[in-house]
Amino acid sequence: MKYKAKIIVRLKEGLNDPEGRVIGKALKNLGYKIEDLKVPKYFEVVFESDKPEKEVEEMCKRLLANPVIHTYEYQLEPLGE
Amino acid sequence: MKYKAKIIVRLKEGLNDPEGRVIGKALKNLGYKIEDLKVPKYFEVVFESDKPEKEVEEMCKRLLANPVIHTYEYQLEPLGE
Amino acid sequence: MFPHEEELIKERLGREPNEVEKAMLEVMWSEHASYKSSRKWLKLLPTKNEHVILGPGEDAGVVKFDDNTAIVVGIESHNHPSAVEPYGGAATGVGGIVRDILCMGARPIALLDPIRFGPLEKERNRYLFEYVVKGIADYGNRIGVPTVGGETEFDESLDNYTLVNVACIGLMRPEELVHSYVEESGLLLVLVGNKTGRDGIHGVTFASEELSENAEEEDRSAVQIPDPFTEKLLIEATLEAVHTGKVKALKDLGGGGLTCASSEMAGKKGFGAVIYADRVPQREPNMNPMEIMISESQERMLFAVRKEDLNEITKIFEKYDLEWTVVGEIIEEPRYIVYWKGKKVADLPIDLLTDVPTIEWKAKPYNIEKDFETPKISSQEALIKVLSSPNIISKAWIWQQYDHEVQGRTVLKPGLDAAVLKINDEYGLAFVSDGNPSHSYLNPYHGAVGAVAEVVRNLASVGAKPLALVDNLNFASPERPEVYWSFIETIKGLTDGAKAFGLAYVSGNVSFYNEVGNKPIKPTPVVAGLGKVKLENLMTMDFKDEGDLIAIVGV
Amino acid sequence: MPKFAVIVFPGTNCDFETVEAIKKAGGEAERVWYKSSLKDFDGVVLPGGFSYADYLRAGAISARAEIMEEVKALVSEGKPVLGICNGFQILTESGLLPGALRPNKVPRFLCKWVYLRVNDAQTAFTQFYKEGEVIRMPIAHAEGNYYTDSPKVRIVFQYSNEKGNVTEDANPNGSLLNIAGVSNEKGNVLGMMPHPERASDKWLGSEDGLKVFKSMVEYAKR
Ligand SMILES: Nc1ncnc2c1ncn2[C@@H]1O[C@H](COP(=O)(O)OP(=O)(O)O)[C@@H](O)[C@H]1O
Repeated sequence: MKYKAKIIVRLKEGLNDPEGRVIGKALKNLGYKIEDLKVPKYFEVVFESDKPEKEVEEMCKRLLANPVIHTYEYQLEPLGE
Repeated sequence: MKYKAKIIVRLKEGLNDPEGRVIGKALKNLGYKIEDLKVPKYFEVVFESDKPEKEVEEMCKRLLANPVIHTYEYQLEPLGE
Repeated sequence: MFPHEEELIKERLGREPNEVEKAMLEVMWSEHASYKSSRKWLKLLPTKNEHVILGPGEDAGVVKFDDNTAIVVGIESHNHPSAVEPYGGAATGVGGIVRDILCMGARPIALLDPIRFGPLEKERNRYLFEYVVKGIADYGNRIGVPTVGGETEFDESLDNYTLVNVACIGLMRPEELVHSYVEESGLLLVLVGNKTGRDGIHGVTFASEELSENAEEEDRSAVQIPDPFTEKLLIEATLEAVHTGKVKALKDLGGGGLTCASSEMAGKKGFGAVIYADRVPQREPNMNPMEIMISESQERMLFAVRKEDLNEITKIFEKYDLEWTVVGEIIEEPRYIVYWKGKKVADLPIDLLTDVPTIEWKAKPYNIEKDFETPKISSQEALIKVLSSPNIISKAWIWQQYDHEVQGRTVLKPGLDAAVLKINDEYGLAFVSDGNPSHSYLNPYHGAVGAVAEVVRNLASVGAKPLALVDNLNFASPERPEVYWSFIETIKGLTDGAKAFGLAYVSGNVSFYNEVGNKPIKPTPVVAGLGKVKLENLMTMDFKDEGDLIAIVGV
Repeated sequence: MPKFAVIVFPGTNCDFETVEAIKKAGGEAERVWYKSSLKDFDGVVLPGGFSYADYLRAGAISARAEIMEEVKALVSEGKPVLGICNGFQILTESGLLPGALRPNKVPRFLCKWVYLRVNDAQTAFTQFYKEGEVIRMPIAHAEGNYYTDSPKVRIVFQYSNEKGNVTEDANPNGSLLNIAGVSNEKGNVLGMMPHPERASDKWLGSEDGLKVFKSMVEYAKR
């Protein structure tokens, strides 16, 4: 079966986020009232698998997220054959 | 009112996407049957506004996306005062 | 293409070109590929002396450094793409000039980036500035070629626009020089690197229904996503292939794509080529032969090799995980033939593509020089004004984003009169660029002489003896008589300036049609120079000791 | 003479000058493409650059390459393994060193010369330095902001001012405790963001970095 996984990788709470800060500041400079801006990493993966849950978990653990600094979450949807 | 916008910025179809290609290949090398991998940009913005739709649109057009190479979409949810 | 050129093509061909042929001719007869408005004047430039191994005419020039060392040098502009999409435009500009150096068989060792913008007070100009710098940084850094200097200028006349020039030098042994043309038939044409997409296929060249369904596509085709990852692999694989001695000709795919690279490679010494367009690896579905032949997708190179060497060479590409395909062959007959799925879709005499007649536009002098009244402000005020001008302040914000030390050669780093790279234990190479469009605007001849003189002074300031020059001519539409006149005057100035110092131009670039909202840019010649310096004699501009005397020399 | 493998991943770009520096320090060195084997080497250097163009996270993809299994084996045999810049990022991503390297506090690439204080002169790479010695070399990175919650890390180099004071002002990238380089507990794996190979030639501005390689060569002789 084919699946599409939408994976979001976030910085752990408490770690500072220079990228989010800079983009937030740039938007503030353009006049918007930004209270918070985050730039999590986002992946859309289409893959073929018999055990999609297990494999997405693995992909996150083994490559897409770094457990020292990241948490992750995902949604999985079947795409059919 | 306060709002949270979740913004996804994608490369237009057909453009070269070395980043998605390289990460997809890295997952393939780890043994997964990847058919496609994309790395859209993803922003979570909390902001204060009277005309949230209009302002998110503007933020995308003015800074977060480059209309020449990107498309964007977003969800907006009210967070209360 | 102009109507009289279409007529001429019909005459020379004896029939109407078909759609594919027409697209290829449009590209090859464009100003960008043919230099039709400038070629005649460029011939005035001095291009030979004892330092020159190879002058203008191929992808880059070659200069003798010592018996065992040659320096390859070139310069390119990427103005229009950078004004549309500064990040991708500037980055792919770096990619293009680096491949020009590479395809002579040299390892690219340094870049300079003369860049120009409108005033920083405006949001759009700040955006262009920030992303041009980021594009150059991200690309140069990722391919491991240090950006060691440049120029940055802000001027009212460039509001909403940008001039992005990039110069590159490479290092090689003189005997490893690879030419961009073939000298025998039967060679296989091997396309290496990225897949081909619809990049760079301009809406203006075609009836729009042939090109795309919607207008956004046309914008999109003007920009490309930089892929420094593939470029770095191309650098290493190409150099390894060149070291085998079995690469018979080499060209990068830039403007004009496969058509330009293969027809010039074949036609220069009177050979022809057959291209099987359907074999070209495609990134997008449903591409047609016309799109494939003129696509300007980045990070691609074309190799000519003998059949018996194909295996050895392509093994190198595979080592680096680069995709390669034999897309055609060099033939004896001087024709350019394209097949698509077994069907002949183009068949032209090759010189119809490569031999484009020049155009001479009307030139009309202008004179805007007038007496200048010294502003009535105190010298203190004047000093502060000058020192705080964005044109004068330190450019460290820029060059700190560039890895200017990679490869371990940068002896004199950005921020000084010229950069110096260590070539061997005894000698270094000085590299600098200069241009002064405001001067050129007032008096194009003197502006050009001044640019040459400034390059020479900057080289001398670090202790180097000038070796050679390259020039990049950024101008508005040559169809404007004043612009064309300023262009001709500029060439005369560059010529006289170089001759005064006994120097030659080994390569260059012309970029016309730089206009902002229908207003011509100032004439902007940029000159880059190379010099040789004994490391022991290096000089820097800082004062060395208390009590030393200060003198001004000159008029 | 001990022989070092300088591993070249797709996008590595400081491999040639790193080989030169090792040779200058009295060792033998060879560029080794990441698809080959590390048999017959007495130590490994992971040089700087942009392996896989820094896509995903700097060093992340290289850290999962097969050759890293061989590197791990060498580490457990006690052989010296040095990661410079991107090499440091690969070492943390592969778990050979604790912690992670995050985007600089000002999230841009930054190339400039810095001072370092040698905090630990007992590792395989610092035995020719003195503790507290101040040295000078360039950094060139976008993701050098070191973070760890592990106590099992030896701080080897810290960003400092010219006098060796570890101050906030001297911190170019936001690293925890101004950390510029760390080693494992055993001292045979060192990761550092600054480039010692760019400070190994008098013409390039400093020879302070050469002792990293000399120490490593000496250590490998044992
Ligand atoms: N875009 C740039 N990239 C790299 N270095 C730059 C850039 N712009 C200026 N520089 C460097 O800044 C220094 C001063 O430049 P410039 O003001 O043009 O010098 P001068 O006025 O002395 O000719 C030079 O060392 C130059 O190489």
